[in-house]
Formats: sequence, structure tokens, C-alpha cells
Amino acid sequence: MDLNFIVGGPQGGGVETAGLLAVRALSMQGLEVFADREYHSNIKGKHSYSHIRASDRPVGSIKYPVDFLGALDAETMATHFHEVRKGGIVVHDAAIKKRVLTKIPSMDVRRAERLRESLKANGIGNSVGELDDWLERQGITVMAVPFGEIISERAGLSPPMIERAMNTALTSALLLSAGVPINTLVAAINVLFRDKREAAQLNAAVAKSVGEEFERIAVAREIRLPRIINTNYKKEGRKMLVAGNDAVAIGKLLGGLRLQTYYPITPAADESFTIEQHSELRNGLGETIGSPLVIQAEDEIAAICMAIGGALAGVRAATCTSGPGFSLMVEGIGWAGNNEVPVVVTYYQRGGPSTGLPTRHSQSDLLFSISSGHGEFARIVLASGSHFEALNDAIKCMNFAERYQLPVIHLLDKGIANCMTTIAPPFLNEIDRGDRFRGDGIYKRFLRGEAVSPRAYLGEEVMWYTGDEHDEIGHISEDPFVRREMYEKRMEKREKILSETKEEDKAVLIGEPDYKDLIITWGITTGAAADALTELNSFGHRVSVLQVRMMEPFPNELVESYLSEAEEVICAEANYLGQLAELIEWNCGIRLEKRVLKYTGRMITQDEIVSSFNRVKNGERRITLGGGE
Amino acid sequence: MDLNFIVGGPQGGGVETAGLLAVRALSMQGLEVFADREYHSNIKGKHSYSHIRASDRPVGSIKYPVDFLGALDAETMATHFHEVRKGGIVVHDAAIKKRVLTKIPSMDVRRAERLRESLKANGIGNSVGELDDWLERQGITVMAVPFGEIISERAGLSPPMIERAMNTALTSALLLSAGVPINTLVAAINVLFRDKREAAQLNAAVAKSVGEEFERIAVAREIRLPRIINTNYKKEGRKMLVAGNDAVAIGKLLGGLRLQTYYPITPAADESFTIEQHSELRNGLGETIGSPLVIQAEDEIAAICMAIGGALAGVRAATCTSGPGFSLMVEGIGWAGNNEVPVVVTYYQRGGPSTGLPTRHSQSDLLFSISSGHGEFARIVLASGSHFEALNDAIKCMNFAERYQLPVIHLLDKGIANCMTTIAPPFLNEIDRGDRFRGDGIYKRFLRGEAVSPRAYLGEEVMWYTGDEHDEIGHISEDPFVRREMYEKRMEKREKILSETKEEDKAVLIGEPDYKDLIITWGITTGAAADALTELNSFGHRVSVLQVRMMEPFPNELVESYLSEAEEVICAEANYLGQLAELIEWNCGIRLEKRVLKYTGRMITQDEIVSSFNRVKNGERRITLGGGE
Amino acid sequence: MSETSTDWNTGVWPDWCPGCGNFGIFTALKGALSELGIDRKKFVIVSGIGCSGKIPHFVNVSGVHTLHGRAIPFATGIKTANPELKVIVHGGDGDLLGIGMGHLVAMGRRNPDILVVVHNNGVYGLTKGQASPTLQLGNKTKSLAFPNINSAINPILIGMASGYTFLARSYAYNIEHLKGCLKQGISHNGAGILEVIQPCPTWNNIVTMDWIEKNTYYLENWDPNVKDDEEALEKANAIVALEHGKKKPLGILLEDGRKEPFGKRIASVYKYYATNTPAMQRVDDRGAALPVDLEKTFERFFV
Amino acid sequence: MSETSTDWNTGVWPDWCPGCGNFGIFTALKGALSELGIDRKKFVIVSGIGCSGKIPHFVNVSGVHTLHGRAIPFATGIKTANPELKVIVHGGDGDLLGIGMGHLVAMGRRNPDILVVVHNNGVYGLTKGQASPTLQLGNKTKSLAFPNINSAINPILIGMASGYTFLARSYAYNIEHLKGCLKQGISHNGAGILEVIQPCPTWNNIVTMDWIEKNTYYLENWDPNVKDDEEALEKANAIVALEHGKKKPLGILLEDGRKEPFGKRIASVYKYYATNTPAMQRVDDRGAALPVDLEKTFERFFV
Ligand SMILES: Cc1ncc(C[n+]2csc(CCOP(=O)(O)OP(=O)(O)O)c2C)c(N)n1
Ligand SMILES: Cc1ncc(C[n+]2csc(CCOP(=O)(O)OP(=O)(O)O)c2C)c(N)n1
Ligand code: SF4
Ligand code: SF4
Ligand SMILES: [Mg+2]
Ligand SMILES: [Mg+2]
Repeated sequence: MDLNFIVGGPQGGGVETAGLLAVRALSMQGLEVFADREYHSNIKGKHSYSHIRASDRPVGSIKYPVDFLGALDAETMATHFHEVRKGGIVVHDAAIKKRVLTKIPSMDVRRAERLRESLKANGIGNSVGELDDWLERQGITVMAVPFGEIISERAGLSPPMIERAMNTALTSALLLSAGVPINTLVAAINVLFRDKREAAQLNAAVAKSVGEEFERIAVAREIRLPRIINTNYKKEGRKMLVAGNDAVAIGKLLGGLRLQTYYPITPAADESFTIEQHSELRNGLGETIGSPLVIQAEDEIAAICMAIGGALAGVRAATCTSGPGFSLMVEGIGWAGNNEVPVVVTYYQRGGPSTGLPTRHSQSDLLFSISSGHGEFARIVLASGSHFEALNDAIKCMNFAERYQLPVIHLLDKGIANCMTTIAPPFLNEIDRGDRFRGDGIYKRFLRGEAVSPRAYLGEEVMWYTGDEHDEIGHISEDPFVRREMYEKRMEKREKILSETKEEDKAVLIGEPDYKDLIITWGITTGAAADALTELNSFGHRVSVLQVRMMEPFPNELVESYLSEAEEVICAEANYLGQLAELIEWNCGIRLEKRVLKYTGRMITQDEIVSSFNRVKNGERRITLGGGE
Repeated sequence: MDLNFIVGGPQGGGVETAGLLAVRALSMQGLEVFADREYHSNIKGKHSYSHIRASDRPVGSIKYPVDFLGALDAETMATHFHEVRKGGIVVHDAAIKKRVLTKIPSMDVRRAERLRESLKANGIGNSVGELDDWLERQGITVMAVPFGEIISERAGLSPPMIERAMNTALTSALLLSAGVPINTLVAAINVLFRDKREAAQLNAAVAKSVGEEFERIAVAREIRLPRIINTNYKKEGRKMLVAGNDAVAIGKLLGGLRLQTYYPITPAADESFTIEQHSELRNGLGETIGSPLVIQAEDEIAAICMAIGGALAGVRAATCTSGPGFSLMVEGIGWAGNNEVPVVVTYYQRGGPSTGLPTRHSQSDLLFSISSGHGEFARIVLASGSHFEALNDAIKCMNFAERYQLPVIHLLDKGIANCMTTIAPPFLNEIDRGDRFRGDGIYKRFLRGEAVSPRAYLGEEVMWYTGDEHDEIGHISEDPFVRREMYEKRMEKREKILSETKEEDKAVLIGEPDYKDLIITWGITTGAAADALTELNSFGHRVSVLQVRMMEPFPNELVESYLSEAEEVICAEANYLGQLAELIEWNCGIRLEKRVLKYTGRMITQDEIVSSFNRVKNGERRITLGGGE
Repeated sequence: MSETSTDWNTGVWPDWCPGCGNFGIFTALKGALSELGIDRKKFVIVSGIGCSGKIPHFVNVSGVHTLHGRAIPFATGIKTANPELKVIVHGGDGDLLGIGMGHLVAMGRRNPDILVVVHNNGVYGLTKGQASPTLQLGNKTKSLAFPNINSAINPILIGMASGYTFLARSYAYNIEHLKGCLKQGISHNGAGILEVIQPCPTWNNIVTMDWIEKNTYYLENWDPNVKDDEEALEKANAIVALEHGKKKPLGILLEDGRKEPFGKRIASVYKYYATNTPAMQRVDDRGAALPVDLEKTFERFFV
Repeated sequence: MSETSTDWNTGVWPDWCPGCGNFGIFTALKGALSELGIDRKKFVIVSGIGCSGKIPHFVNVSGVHTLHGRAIPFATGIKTANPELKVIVHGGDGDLLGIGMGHLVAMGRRNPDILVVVHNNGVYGLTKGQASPTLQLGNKTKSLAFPNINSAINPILIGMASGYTFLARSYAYNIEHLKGCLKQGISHNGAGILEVIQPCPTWNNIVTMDWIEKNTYYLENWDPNVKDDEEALEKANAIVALEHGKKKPLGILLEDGRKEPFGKRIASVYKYYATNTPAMQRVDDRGAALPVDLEKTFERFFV
């Protein structure tokens, strides 16, 4: 089974909770879920929605058209009505029927223009009610439910609370249509409102009364609700439900993080809150065995410099940011490169350039992240392609940083950051703190001989660091011989890394090894490509997905070996240039002309991969996608 | 004729003036000069020197071994004695003969080690005098002149002045050996001390008395001074003598610069001082017709933001910086990219990463400069390969910026910045301010239709800018359609630029068009490669040089067409990776394995190009160079 | 008020939360522009990033919505290049007093004719309510997991230490008072800070109407003008005392017309600037070179 | 002095110009470390970029020579991660009061146990003498083409406005006085600023011995300690008055032990921190996973 639905409304008006409730209930039902959250750079009032997918098999992407649409307001109707499949169901409060679709002040001017055109072209009137009628004529069931009355009369809530319970009402209706039992819903509500008993009870009452009433209306209108959700999905062990920000936070915590610095920025900051909220690590006895500190810095420059300072003092230190913040960190990262400091920068890409689309998806900082900073220095750039990977990679990144003594950039995207999904609990990863200085005698921080010098922490020995070129002790040197040796010492780490890193951390083949065609992706786009495989191969293709993970140093041999087996190679990523394609061309000397690109700020969806693949097969080279609102 | 010599001494001890004087005198003599300045990141006391080359033909590089060495102190002797050719001349003050070479506190530890080894290996004693003797045994003439006495007795200077005139004395001796007439020397002194009459007279007296006495000593010791400089070089029109910083300053001033912002950093800041000092532009009548403002900002972030502000107000605005400053400017440049602001960033590369080698040469920021900043936006990166180009490119960059409405990075290096050379006066370049808004009605700053929208300046119309994605008016929009259109509008400039730019601004072939082998270079390395051609081709090779100038958008077709004609292609540049080679591999899909690289902080020299070429011909692939102190 | 200011709207929907103090600032600003008889084309609002930073899109004068913390250098560049423009800065407390603090202090050293309006809501509004530099030590807004562990910055005292020549504080919902401060600040020829206490009902449940009532008062019998050095010290001390009080004074605290604004300072070293600002030095000759005489201009470089 | 401090030399040649005030700071610092009986391994000098920034290479304790303007955040990271270390910052006036001003102010808000030593030479020494933020308006050092058009920053007043709990000023060539201030500042448990007037004979021909003589005086009968709020205001006002005087006071201006240092503030929200600092929470088990119980730690995420 594969259920896709959208629930939307004004930002800050309960739409986020609606999504959380749905996702929680579906996962408690034993399903795998994957849910995208789309919102404006705004706190209250602009349109926002969740696109939720539930399946009995793991999913890593969303898919259009959707089966259901739940609308908390007229703008949601106006924005998404065209995304519902024939035979689908639309649910909204009966009270918005009279709302005028063409007079929604929060709506983007251009979107409103398109709406007017589309209403006109389809001969639809101006109100939500008229749109409903048109939808019904298209074979879509519209259920305009008098939620307000139900909540007030049957759940007994009074006016201000009615408005706030609208999201629960709407979600309940949607989930019931899909077949989620009321008990599961109530259980999910109890989890969500764990710390607010009263709210939990009220919402449970709302869910129940909406459930009964909704049933009644369906029967009355002779609507057969699809109820595709089976009540008996088997869970294989316990699952965790996380956003990407949470996944990385958990990974960092398991990986021995002891200092996290940050400056607030979307979509990175939530990671730091999760760490803050779980800052007491407990062992099996419930005892605290560690408590990483989170410091809000005055800006990103301070954030990276503080993290480096922490690392020098011997604690595992990291920071997290997005494009604008990363741009500011570049100088500090160079210092870490020159001083061989193990520090992890978690980099969540969002729409650029500049402030760009601060809350929207993008994968456009790949080339920047591998060559950011003046001068040359070794770094690792590792890109995760799923939430499970993001968690485990967070641990690996910290190990890499200390093993090779260099800055590690953990490259993620808004898709991963904000999407929620079910994952298996992680296995506890080993800690590798790299070579430590145990000798006595004069300590040379940058002892040559090996690419990596044994490390002592500040406080253990007397030592020097400088951003200038330096000798083995860490004092400034402009001597050309010293320069050359130290430069080479730093740069030669790149080969060491490539030779020691497991293949699975460089690039991963998803699908059958005897592929004919290959879709190359990275980051969250991997999920869409992987999810598309079954469908594509069912059409007789023999496609697999190659997900590239290590971006610097680049595993050109491995990638080349995969590419050389493929007849047709298609790169799919969320940027304009095709940055991974460029990187492969650069490193492997292979032309990659088939590119599927999306830079609207929305993720590439499973259906887009399928249709693009077919278009490429029909001869198109560069396909730019535009799906999603 | 081709003269190479070094004059060295402690930083701040007159060595800079010595170099300036020599360069000025040689150029007044009608010669072409090219002079490198090497100095530590230090104000006083550390070793510093000028390597000066003079020729009757244009030169763009230095060459080892040198003909003469002039030493103001023992450290200079210790550092450079091995760089003098057999038959060459070494001149120093007789007073330093007793100095102990192995006890020079300002010397780098590792250099001192090497010195001790080399003295030991060659059986040289510890003192300058003993070194002198050894040099004489190697066929090098050493003239330890009692400058102090000459200055005091014959020029009549008293103690504190004697020390300060030592540089003039030494330079005079060197130049006289080479055949520069005393009149020229005195004329040069007068120019140099233009604003200090008394100093001019004293120094002239020193030069004259040293001249006479030196002559006498040479005669007495039966030394035949080479005097290779002819007194009758013909100048073809007037020449200018400039450092690269000056060249760019002059270019910016001629190009209509009206606001230069900067934050001090080596080797960029001198450009701003030159602008400050010539801020009154005069027409033929001597009237002021413009006066660009120079503002010292509180940091580089402010510098770029202020320059952008100036550009928005309609003035030609620029800033200049080096690596650490550029790293900080990256966010601002992205804003300019998103807002299509014409702003020029002059980027002088120096040794990185981080503070690195702040006063030393490097070409290691190429990849960074083309992909710096999060997100994707169009920019131009233009790299000059000589001082004359640097000047004219500064004008072109400002034209490009306004024509295409984007940030332009003018990429230079410490070699260009600090080397002095003679150039022909520039032709006055045309000004192209790009499309201007002349209409009435509502102004749309980002009007679509063309890649470049007609521009109005703040104050002319009401308009909006934002770093967020925006609609044609400049208001924030997160609409996917608007996003796509605007993104494409910005990115499509890249094709427009490539199609409109003259070949000579993309890549330049130096040498014969029927080459067999090609040396690819950029920046100041171009000079060494070009200077090596005569020698290489005299050995029977058929080599030319391809200098790449436009780095972004990359002129792949043009470069490919040159490369496809070549049998052997060698890339020579001052970095570790071979960044231009990488860029060409990336864009042209051609493997370039023959790389001549230098990352010691010193420039690649003509002789190194020659020997590397031969080594490549003998099968070596990657050659890393180490010449120069 | 609302009538006369209608024309100052761009029509872009202000997407602030209901009850947000930014609405008050927006209204007061339109009123001030209207009453000052501003020429729209000659007025530029430069803003940072945050809820506050969106304001230029709503006001029908030119707007430059810049980077987080960098509105001041953008504004300085604009104003310096074209002193005919009237330039003001709007930004959040995080923006101007946190990431942008270096520029705020540097601006005081220059004294350009720019008014900086600090939207002080005690939080990072647009990133969901983290503590801003004005949040008091130990305060725990509803958006925070822990009480704030940093002490607060007082923008008036920082402004004074940085050399600002106009200092004022107002409250977002006293539109008349705020409008007066804005008018005065915009008219002042020098660097000004106007701190506006701006309720953020969404994240900051400490600074409420009630809080304002209890913790602020309107300055009375206070002459902000400074005439000489002696008075400067007196005022400085008095302001320190006022700011150390339990309640925050609202009103214009300082107006010092003695210090030269940046434009004059520039003109003192660039003579040409006084009569020919960069924006006036047109370089508009498309296709023609500038008639610069090389030898007359660059004599020193010729050999 | 010079005898007892010999061991504090690394042997790296200090490449400052003859007569540079940095030599005085170097000597006084070694004296202070010696007299305080510092444990070398536990003491870290964090510096910025400039002539001043080179100092850690000459002193035989651990040294972290960071980026221009960023010594404070580096130091904050080090100190916070391992509070057992004694951390001080050395930087130039350009470094700390120009490009690094945002961090300097932010540090005042946190009050970490770090002393910031400002090498105030009025210029950007290492980049050849441009005006620094402490150079007075209208001053023209020999390194400048024009008189300075920016007003000066007073680090004491900025420090006070930022919440520093230790404020002092000394002179590079009064080694004894400076040593005393350093000792006091290092011993103070909180954020401190020690402004050192540091002659730069190479570029700054204004701040000479003679200038010092005429423009400074040693504080006498001044108690820098603050015991309560009332006294805090009194002291603040007195310091404003002192700093507005024609001559600059030398000595310790403020020492306020009442405000909690950053470490304590952290411990107030992170209970574990008080007894287990990050540096003590060893994660050293090579090859083993940390014994974290997933469900006990991340309960909320399980379904
Ligand atoms: C360099 C950078 N870092 C972080 C952000 C993310 N960001 C957006 S708004 C904001 C803070 C807003 O707080 P404040 O300045 O107080 O403005 P308010 O929203 O409260 O008006 C931040 C940190 C950014 N846009 N740029
Ligand atoms: C980001 C950055 N910008 C500029 C520089 C160049 N720079 C080196 S030292 C210095 C200024 C030094 O002045 P100050 O901080 O006063 O120290 P001083 O040399 O006077 O001790 C500058 C601007 C740099 N290293 N990094
Ligand atoms: S979050 Fe606060 S400051 Fe931002 S719009 Fe809402 S109420 Fe206003
Ligand atoms: S330039 Fe000035 S501050 Fe720097 S070492 Fe020389 S005298 Fe000292
Ligand atoms: Mg705020
Ligand atoms: Mg200084």
C-alpha cells in the first residue's frame, strides 16, 4: 500500500501539529512514513503544508498526485486542488465554502495570477464551494465537514479552542478515511501532547467525535471511504520517527559530541535544539554518562571558532549551519584545515544564492563546500542520502575528523533536515579518536613523518597553533622547505583517506548490480530515485541508482567503475548546474549530459524521476522540473 | 642583454628603497625591468630582498642564477650566496666581514640548519669573510667595500645617516658594476626623493662618492666590471614603472571608479593607497574631473557591503582584498549575485590556507573564486597575466560588471601585486555602463525578457532589492514559477558573456600559432613561460604558451581548440593541485597530467620553466619546484 | 493616521503575526514619512534579516533588504555614494546588536547621517524565538528550553560608547510617540539609534503590554541637546543613571549636533567631494573613454 | 625581572621593531606568569592577527594564534570546553576593537573567565600603519596620507557598556604597573579588558613617551571594587567622568565580582557541567561505542 496526502493551512495555525499527528499515528500503526514539510520564511499566516506518505515498505520520497487533501483554509484549496488524483478525497471545514479564492491576501501575486487563469480556464467560480463542485465533477470526493459544530457540540469545546482543535479534527477525518483506527489516533495524540494532559484529553475528544460524525456523514452521502490502511501491519522491532535534524543530533550525541556551537538558521537550528533537549546521555541504568554543551554563538564566525577552540581542548566539537552561515565560516574552516583541527560542520543546504529561499530545499552548495576557503587544504565532505545515513554519518564524521585531523563537512539538505521518516534504531558506532601523543619530551604538534601527527589536547602539553604556515612545533615559518613539507603533509591526507575509507562511504549502488542504466544522485534525491526503481523496472527497464556519498576527496575510481558498466547515465539533483554531474565530469573525465534538475525549492519526487527517465529515454538531455507548490 | 641581481637586507633597513632606486635607474636608462620583492610578514628585521631583472626586451619574470648579489647584512649573504652564478659579483659592506653566519637570530630555524649543513659540506668557515673567500674560490668576485667610511669621509654624512644611506651606497655600486652611468643614478635618486630635497642631495652625494671609490677599488683589484648596460637604449615612447597594485589602481581610476572600499591586507592594500594618492583625476587642462573616494571599512564584510551599497546608488564601486578577506566577502558577493549588482572585487592571491604565507606568492584560490558563495549565481572571474593586462583588465572588469550586472572578480596574485615592471602607458578604454532605464511608469528592477534588465540607480526611481528570491519588482517570492524564471535569468548570463566576450579576454596564445607543445599558464606565471619560449625554441622545440584569462564562465571551446592542436601540454602554476589544469579537465574533458607546480610561496622563474619543460620531455609528470629563498 | 498613510503601502501583504509590534513600527514610519513630506525616490530603507528586516517591502519608498547583520555597511555605502538620499536602517536586535554589532559600533565612529531603528523584541523572531542580545539574564521566554545565560546589551549605552549623536527609545504601540522619535531621528544629521521596544507575542511572553506598563516611563523635562563638552559629560552621566534605573525611559535621550557627520569629514580630506559626490560624478559616456590625462594624473609613474 | 622570566621564552626571535611597546608587554607578561606561579601546560594565550598577535610564539606556555579579530571566540571555546585552563587573549586594537568588535561585546554578555589584553597602538601595525579604531579623529600619524576621519573608540567605555567585570588600563613601558594589572586581570574570575597603551614607533609618531607623559596619569585613591547595585551606578558614572577627562587614567578601573562567570551560568542549566566539564567527559574508548542506552536517552523518538 502507498498512501499520499497533503494537509495544509496557514503557517502557525496548527498545520504543523496536524502533520505531526498524522505521521505519528501512521507510524504507530506500523507503517513506514515519509513526510515533507513545506513552509514559507514566515512565522504566521503564509501557506504551509505537509505532504505525507505512508507505506508498508520503506519510502524515502513523496509522490504526486495525492490521494487525499486536507485543507485548513481556502488558500490550501486554491493551492493544491490540482494535485489530487481522480478518485481522491478532499476534506475541509464546511465553514470555508464561501471564502473567495481570488482574494487571499497571503497568497503570492504570481500564484494568485495563475489561480485566476486556471479557474477561468476551467470555468470554476470564485468560491471554495464552487471549486468543490467542480472537483466533484472531476471524480474527486469533497467532504466539507462542519468541524466547528462537531467540535463545539459533540466534543464540547468553546470558541477559542475550537479554532485550535481544527487541525486535529481535519487530521482525524483524513486518517479515518484511510482506515487508521480511532485508538491509534488517540494514542498518537497522547504521545504528542505528552506534557499537556488537558490538551491531550480535549484533542482525543475531538478526534473521537469527528470520527463518529465523519462516519455518519460518509454513510449519509454514500461515500465509500477507501480505508486502505490495514490494522495489522507488523513492526519489525521498534522504529524511530525522526526529522533529519533529529537524526543528525542523535548521531552526534552517540558519536561523542561534547560541544556544539550554533547560530540560529533555518533549516539547521532544530538540530541544536534536539541536542539541547537530549543533552543528558544515559546508560542502561539511567545514569547520566555525558552531557554535551550547546552554545548559541553571536554569529557563525564565532560558532566555528568556538567549536575549533573546543576541539583544541580535546573535546569532540561541531557546529551546524546553512548556506549564509557556511559562507561566514569559510575563513575559520581554513584555519582548522591549516592547523589540522578535527571539527565537524553540519551543512544543511537550502535555496540560494544569498538569503534565497531560506526554508526551501536545494542541493546547490556542493561545489562550494568542496572548494570553500582560500588556499588548499584537505577536508572531507560527506553527503548523506537518507535519515538513517544522516544519523550514522554524523558519528562517522566525528571519527573521520579525529582520525585524519581535519575539518569534516557533513553535507545535508533541507529535504533531509525537515522531512520526517521512520528509521530503524542505529547500531552504536565505534569511536575512533585517532593517534594520541603518549610520549614525553618536547611535544611537536605537527610532527612530520606521517600525514597525521599524534595529538595532545591543550592542557596536556605545551603546544602552539597558528594560521600562518608553521614548523613542526607550530611556530611561524616562511622557509620554503618547511612550507613544502607542511603543505604536502596536509594535502597527502587526501590519498590516505581514499585508501582507507570503505566503499559504502564513498558511493552506494541501490538496486541490482546488473543494471543497464544508472541514475546518479546524492542527498535526499536518492530516496526518490530509489523509490522509482520498482516502477521503472516493472516497465522493463534495468535501472539502478548510484548514490555518491564522499564528495571530497572524490572517489573517482569507484564512481568510474560503476559508470563504465552503464549504458545510459542520468544525473538527478536539486540545482541548476548539475553539480554532482560536474564533479564527476571533472574527476572521472566522463561526459554526463543527461541531467534532471530542479531548483524551484521543492524536492524531486518519485513520479518526477519516473517521467524524467522516460523523457531521457526519448532523447531529452536536460530536464528541469517544476512539480510541487 | 639580460641582467639579474638580488639586493637584500633586513626588512625596514632600506632594502625596499634600494630596490626602488635600482628599478627606477634601470628604467630611466631605457631598459625594461621586472623586479620581485620578497619579504616576511614583518615590519622590521626579518630578511627581505629584491630580485631585479633588466633587459633590452620586455620581461615578465625573474631568472636564476643571478649575476650580482648586493648584501646589506650577513643574513643576505647566508641566504643568497648559492644563487650567484660563476663569474658573478657579490658586493657588501666591508664591515660585515666578521659577522658570524650561524648566529643570526632573525633567521628561520630550518634555514639556519640548512646553512650550517651547507657551510660544513663545503668546508666554509662561520664568518662572512670566510664565505667571501670561498666564493672567490668558486670564481665569484666579492667586493667587500668600506661603504661606511666612504659615506662618512667622502660624502660627509654623520653616523645615524650613514646607516640609512647604506642602501644607496650598495645599489650604486651594483648599478655601476652593471654600467649604469652615475648621472642616471642621480636622476633616479632625485625622482625617488622628490619630496625630500635634502635627502635627495645627500643620497646623490653618496652615490657619487661610492661610484668614484668603487671604480678605484675595482681598478686596484684589477676587477673588470661587466658593465653590460649600454647607455643608449632607445625608449619607444614613454614608459610607466608600476607595481601590480599601482597598475590596477590606475586601471580602476581610468575605468570610472568612484568608490573604493577596503580593509587593510597584504598584498592588496597598496592598491587603495595608490588610488588615494591619485584621487584627483585631471584632464588635459589640469582640471579635476573626478575624485573617487576610498573608504577604510571596519572589516572585509563591511567593505564588500559598502561597495555594493555604492553600486546600488549608481557609482562604479569596487573593493580589493586577499584570501582571508575574500573568505569573509563571500556572503556579500552572493547577495550581489542574487541582486545583479555590478561590483568589482580585486582579489590578490597569497599563500594559504588561512593566514598562510601572508606576504608570499600563490595561485591557489582559483577554484575557490569560481565557486565561492552558497547557491548558484553568475559571476565573471578574470585573471590577468601581466601588469599591462592588470591595468586594462581593471577597466574591463568594471565594464563587464555593469554590462552584465553581476559581481566581477579580478583575480591577481602576489607576484603581480608586488613585482614592479615597465609598461607602455595604457590606451584609454571605453566605458560601458550597460542598459539604463529611461522609461516612465512603474520601474521593475528585475524585468524579465532579457538576461539583463535596464538599470536605474537608487534615487532615480523607487525600487526594491532583497537577498531572498524575488519577483521582477524586487519583492520576496517563494513561488516556484517565479523562482525558476529568476534563477534562469541570472544563470543564463553566463552564455551571453561567453558569446559576447572577445577571444583575447578569454585566452591568449603567446608565441607561434604552429606550436607542437603548449605550456598552459595563468597569472604572473605567464611571464616566466613567455620569457622561456625563446630559450626553449632555440633548443629546437616548437613551444607556445596558452594563457587562460577568463576563468568563469569558462571558455571551454576556445581552450579546447588550442589544446587539440598540441602534442604535449604542460600546465604551470603556483599551487599544489594544479587548479587551472583541474578547471580545464573539468570543462574540456581533457586529461592534463603534466603539471609543473610550485607552492613554496615564491614565483615560478624562467629557468624553472625551461628545466621543467625538459624534465617533462624526459617523462616526468608532476614536477614540484622549490627555487628561490 | 491610517488614512493619510495609505499611499505609503506597496500592497505587499505584511506577513507578521497578529499583534506583532512590527505593525506599530510600520504605521508610525508611514506617518513619519508622510509628515516629513518625503520624496519617495530619494528615501531608502535598508534592512537586515529577520521579521523586522521585511519592512522595506511594505513601505512605498526604495528598499534594500540586505544580509543578516549587514544593513549598516550597505546603508553607509549608499549614503556615502549619494548623500542626497535619505537613508535609514531597520533591523532586529539579533541583527544589529548580535551578528552586526561590529558595524553598529563602527558606524558610531563615522557619524553618517543614518538613523538605525532597532526592533527590540528580545528574541530572534524569524528563527523561532532564540534569545537575542537584549534578553535579560535569567529570562526564559516561552520559546526557550532554558533560562537565558547571557547578560543583556543596552543599545543606548552601546550607542553612547560608540559615539552616536542621536539616541532614543520608543515603544512600538505608542504610534504617536514613535512617529515623533522617527521624525526627529530622520531629521538629525548624524548617526542615530532609535530603540523600539517591539512586542513579539509569538515568542516573547515577557515583554507584554503589562510589562511595558510596569517597566517603562516617558521622559519628561529632559533636554536631549548637547551644546558643549561639559554638558556632554553631564548628559552622559545622566543617561547612564537613567539607563541603570529600574524602568526604561522612553523618549529622545541624546541629540548632539556638534560632531561633524561623515559627509563633512570626507569632504575635509577629499575636497572635490563637497561639491561633487560620487553619484554626481557621472561616468555615463557610453562608448567613450573618460578624458583623463595620463601624465597629469599619474605623473609619478612615468619614467 | 629579566632573570626570573628567562624560562618563559620559547627562543623564537621576537621580530618586533626596535622600541616597540610589544616588548614591554612581553616582559610584563612573563613576569606576571612567573609571579603567579603559572602551570605552563594549563595556560593558553590566544591571539589575533597583527604585530601583537605574534606574542604567543615568544612565551613558553601554550599558544593559539588565531584569525584576525577572532581570538575571543576561539578562547571562549577553549575555556568553555576545559575550564581548568587559564585563558587570556592578546590582540591589536584593530583586531579586537575593529573587525573583532562584535565578539568583544558578546564576550561581555557572557562574562567568561578570560582577560582580553588590547595592544592599543592606534594603528594597524602589521599592515603598515592604517588608522585603528582607537586613533583620535583628525590625527595624522606619519603612516597616513590624510588625517583620520573616524572618531576613536574607548575600549574601557565599550567594555563597560558590554558588561565586562574587570576594566583596566596600563602602559607598555611601565613594566611593573602593567605586570600588576596583568596579574590582577588574570586572577579575576570573569571577563576582563586590559587596555595597554603600546607605542608603535614605526608608524605612530603621536603616541610617544612625551605624549604618555602629558596625556596619562596613574589612578590614585580609587577603589575599583563594586559591592552592590548602587555602587555599580556610582562607579559607572565615575568611570565615565574619568574617561571623559583630558588625560587617560592608568590603573584598574573596575573589578566587579558580583556577576556570575560563564561557567557558573552554564552549570545552572547543564547540571552535569558543574562536575563534569566537556574536557573531563572522556570519549576515549578507541574502537568501542559509547555505552549510551538508546531508549533511555531518546525515548521521545521511538514509536
Ligand atoms: C548569516 C546568517 N545567519 C543566520 C541567518 C538566519 N536568521 C534569519 S533571521 C535571524 C534572526 C532574526 O532575529 P532578529 O535580528 O532579532 O530579528 P527579528 O526576527 O526578531 O525581527 C537569523 C539568525 C541568516 N539569515 N543569515
Ligand atoms: C580577515 C583579515 N583581514 C585582514 C588581514 C590583514 N591584517 C593583518 S594584521 C592586520 C591589522 C593589525 O592591526 P592591529 O590589530 O591593530 O594589530 P597590530 O599589528 O597593530 O598589533 C590586518 C588588517 C588579515 N590577516 N585577516
Ligand atoms: S515572530 Fe514575533 S517579531 Fe516575528 S512577526 Fe511574529 S510576533 Fe512579530
Ligand atoms: S610596526 Fe609598530 S606595533 Fe608593529 S612591531 Fe613595529 S613598532 Fe611594534
Ligand atoms: Mg529580534
Ligand atoms: Mg594596532
